[in-house]
Amino acid sequence: MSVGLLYALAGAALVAIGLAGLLLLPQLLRKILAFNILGSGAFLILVGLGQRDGGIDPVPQAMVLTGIVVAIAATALALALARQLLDLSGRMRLPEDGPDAGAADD
Amino acid sequence: MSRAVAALVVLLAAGLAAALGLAMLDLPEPAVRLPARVAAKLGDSGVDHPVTAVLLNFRAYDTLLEVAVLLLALVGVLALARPHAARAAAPAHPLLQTLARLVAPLMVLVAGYLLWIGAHAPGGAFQAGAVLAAAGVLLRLAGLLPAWAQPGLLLRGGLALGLLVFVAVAVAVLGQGSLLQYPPAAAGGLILLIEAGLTLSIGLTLAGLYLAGTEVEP
Amino acid sequence: MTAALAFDLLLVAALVWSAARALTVADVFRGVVLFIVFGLLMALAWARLGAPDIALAEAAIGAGLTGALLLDAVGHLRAKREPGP
Amino acid sequence: MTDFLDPLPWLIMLPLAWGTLAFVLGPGRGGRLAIAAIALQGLLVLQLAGQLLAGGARVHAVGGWGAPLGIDLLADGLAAVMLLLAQAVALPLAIYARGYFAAQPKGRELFWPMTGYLLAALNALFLSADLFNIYVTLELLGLAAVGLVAIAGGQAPVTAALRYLLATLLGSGAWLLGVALIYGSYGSVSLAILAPLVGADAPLAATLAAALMLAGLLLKTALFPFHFWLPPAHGGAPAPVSALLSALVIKATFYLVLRLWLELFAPLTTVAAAQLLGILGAAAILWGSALALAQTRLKMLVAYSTVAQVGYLFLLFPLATLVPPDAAESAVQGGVMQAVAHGLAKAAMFAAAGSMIVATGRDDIGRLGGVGAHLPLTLFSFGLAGVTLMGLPPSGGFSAKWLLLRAALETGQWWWVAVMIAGGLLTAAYVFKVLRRAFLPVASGDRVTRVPRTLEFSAFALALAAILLGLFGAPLLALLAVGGAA
Repeated sequence: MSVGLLYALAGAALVAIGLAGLLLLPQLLRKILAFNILGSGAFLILVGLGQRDGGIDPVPQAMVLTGIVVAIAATALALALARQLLDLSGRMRLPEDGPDAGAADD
Repeated sequence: MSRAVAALVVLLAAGLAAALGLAMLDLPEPAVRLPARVAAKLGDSGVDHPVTAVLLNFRAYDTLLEVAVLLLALVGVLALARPHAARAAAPAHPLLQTLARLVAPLMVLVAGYLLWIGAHAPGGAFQAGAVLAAAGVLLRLAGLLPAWAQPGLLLRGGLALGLLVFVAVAVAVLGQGSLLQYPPAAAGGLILLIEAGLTLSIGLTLAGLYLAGTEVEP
Repeated sequence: MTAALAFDLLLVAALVWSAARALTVADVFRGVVLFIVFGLLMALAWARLGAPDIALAEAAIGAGLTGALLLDAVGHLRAKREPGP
Repeated sequence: MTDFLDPLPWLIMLPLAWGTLAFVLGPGRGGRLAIAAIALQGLLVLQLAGQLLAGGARVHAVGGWGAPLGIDLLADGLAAVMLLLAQAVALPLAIYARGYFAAQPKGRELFWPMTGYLLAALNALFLSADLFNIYVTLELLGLAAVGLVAIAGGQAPVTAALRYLLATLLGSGAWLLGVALIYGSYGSVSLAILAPLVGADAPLAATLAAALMLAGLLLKTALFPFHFWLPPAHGGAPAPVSALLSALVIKATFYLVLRLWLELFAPLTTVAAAQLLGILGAAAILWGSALALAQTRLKMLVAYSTVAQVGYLFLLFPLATLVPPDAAESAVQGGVMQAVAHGLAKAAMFAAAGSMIVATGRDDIGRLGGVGAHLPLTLFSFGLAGVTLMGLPPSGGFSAKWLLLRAALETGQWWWVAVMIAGGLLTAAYVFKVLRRAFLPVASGDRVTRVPRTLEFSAFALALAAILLGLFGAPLLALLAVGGAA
């Protein structure tokens, strides 16, 4: 197995961890961590698969550099929103009930 | 969330991982080989580091949009930052202040080096900008820099400079070709110009994400 | 088994472990610290994949700046004293 | 093509530039600049449409490299129709927004930069022929939309924005994963390079990629049951933002579903998958309409109406997949027509709802009394938009549903007809619920104030356009036929 493929497989595991965390954890900071882990997994797959024959491929590497900057942009916005919610509601988590639940009133 | 739903989600995630793994172990030979094409055109790109060539020439359009994403995130963070008066810098340990005073100028030098070396070796505007931003965060932690929720005109100009230079170069070459099609002779210079603007703006923006975001306390 | 392969296997295991622990450890602060560790391990992984550009960016942005933002948010959260994961 | 005034790159660079300049100008500034620039973008799209009708689809190789090394922009009929819709909705809404934020200043500070980036992302997405580049446009679009939802502050909008952000990030994550698998399988992310490579014998990675990308897009398009994030986000944002989001942002991801389904992943599509999309669409129509009818807040009603109308878009898949070409063509035309008609009508409806809320000072359907007497043009616009959503002749909504109906009958899938009729009746019920209240006299203790004329006229222009679309839809369908799958 090449180094690239090994890290791509690790990326698959990270994607699964991130996905489960994003869907299951109620705390917003954890959700943000989970999103970053999911993203890192996808980046590993992108570069790892591209380099599975052992060579170096600058194209997915450049894409991941782009992706890292996009990820911090999203993270910063998410954190700013989460802090705002904390200041307004005293909690850093989303209300449990789905929006359809309170559809009739409010 | 109920236990059954949680179990279902875990199952879904595990299933995805398994499917990804299976798919990866059964891949065909790729029909297209981009590394060879990058190597073939590297001489025309204006730089000799392949990743920089992809980032600022072959796929420079991605990078342009990405810079917009970064600035947009700061705009979003600023929209959320309450216009409290900038919090007075918290008193920091004098040792930290001395350290910050010593290290910050050094970091600016490192950023300059990374920017310059990016044409030939690992490095470039994003890494250089990140180091600049780190200097800003350090100064902030040392209490030497105020938080800012409402940047003034000069600062807004600095934040926007990188993207504006990038867009200007992108459309300036439209007369002789496509968007972002640098004339081969000028490619190296144009890329350096764009990267210089980007380093400043990325440094300010990344620092701003921290400085504007960390200022909510009344 | 070569030393390089052993190192890669160890690094992969550490990556997966730190990611999982960052999400499951009881205290949010420790979760963030583990995430920063994860970011630094990612930087190592990029170096192993022959991607020094990404390694630099990951260390500076992925672990460094994201970490600073997260730690600041945890501080803010603690100031409001919300318990729990 | 060495034409300095080639519309393709300018359609993306202009909004990027004016969005950034609006930021530099400072909080609340840049409205007039935006309106002028969007008008210019509209002219560019018209020029592009003319070029396409005369000379067929066009490619612009960014950087001059060409795929697969570089990134290509592709303008075909489908892209041009979506571009046309985006500028046609954005221009009246920009005029509306200036008036709206003058009356309701909350959230005006950074509206223009974010709107600039939103439009740049839309235009870039419609023109992109590169899967990774589309990922970047999706992120630009998603963050701009989320930022706009949160722009006015307050607990409910911030909560809605966070929910929306997490959903849209998960959606782009799935897309990125798909891109990684595609690159691993074929070594390229260019649509033009990939199209001949993806066949019925595609590896598991490609099939998985298709499924992931589709799932991510459905989440972003808020197709039932992924609609949970939409009503609070679209219902809680300032009215011009709601209008932009409902009219355009969800259409962008629908556009990608359509493109992938008809082009790149066409060899992988199955009747079962198409039927599933149709069933989800049908569920969206019934569930969204029923919940719209149950709302007490006007903007939430309009938001749930969007959930329902998204459903109609997805009826095209069972009607266009593995059926005779005539029926497929009719179905795709119907779906695209629905996207355009709903875009115009929903923008009009949110704009009109915003005016009513400004005038009555509250977002409450029960307290709309007096709106009919004081804001007749606004209420008329709301009603006209309702006519389009119901699918009554001669509106664009009627043309869309007629085309879908024809495809359903030609392929013997009569059950979709039943869904469409039921949806139309429910739509009529919730539109009349609003109209009936608005025609009542002002309740004692309430008062209805005037709103700026620009608010009334911009909503009316949008509603009128949705009607005229039904009368003059033929040129649009001719444009749609240029060089594409439809």
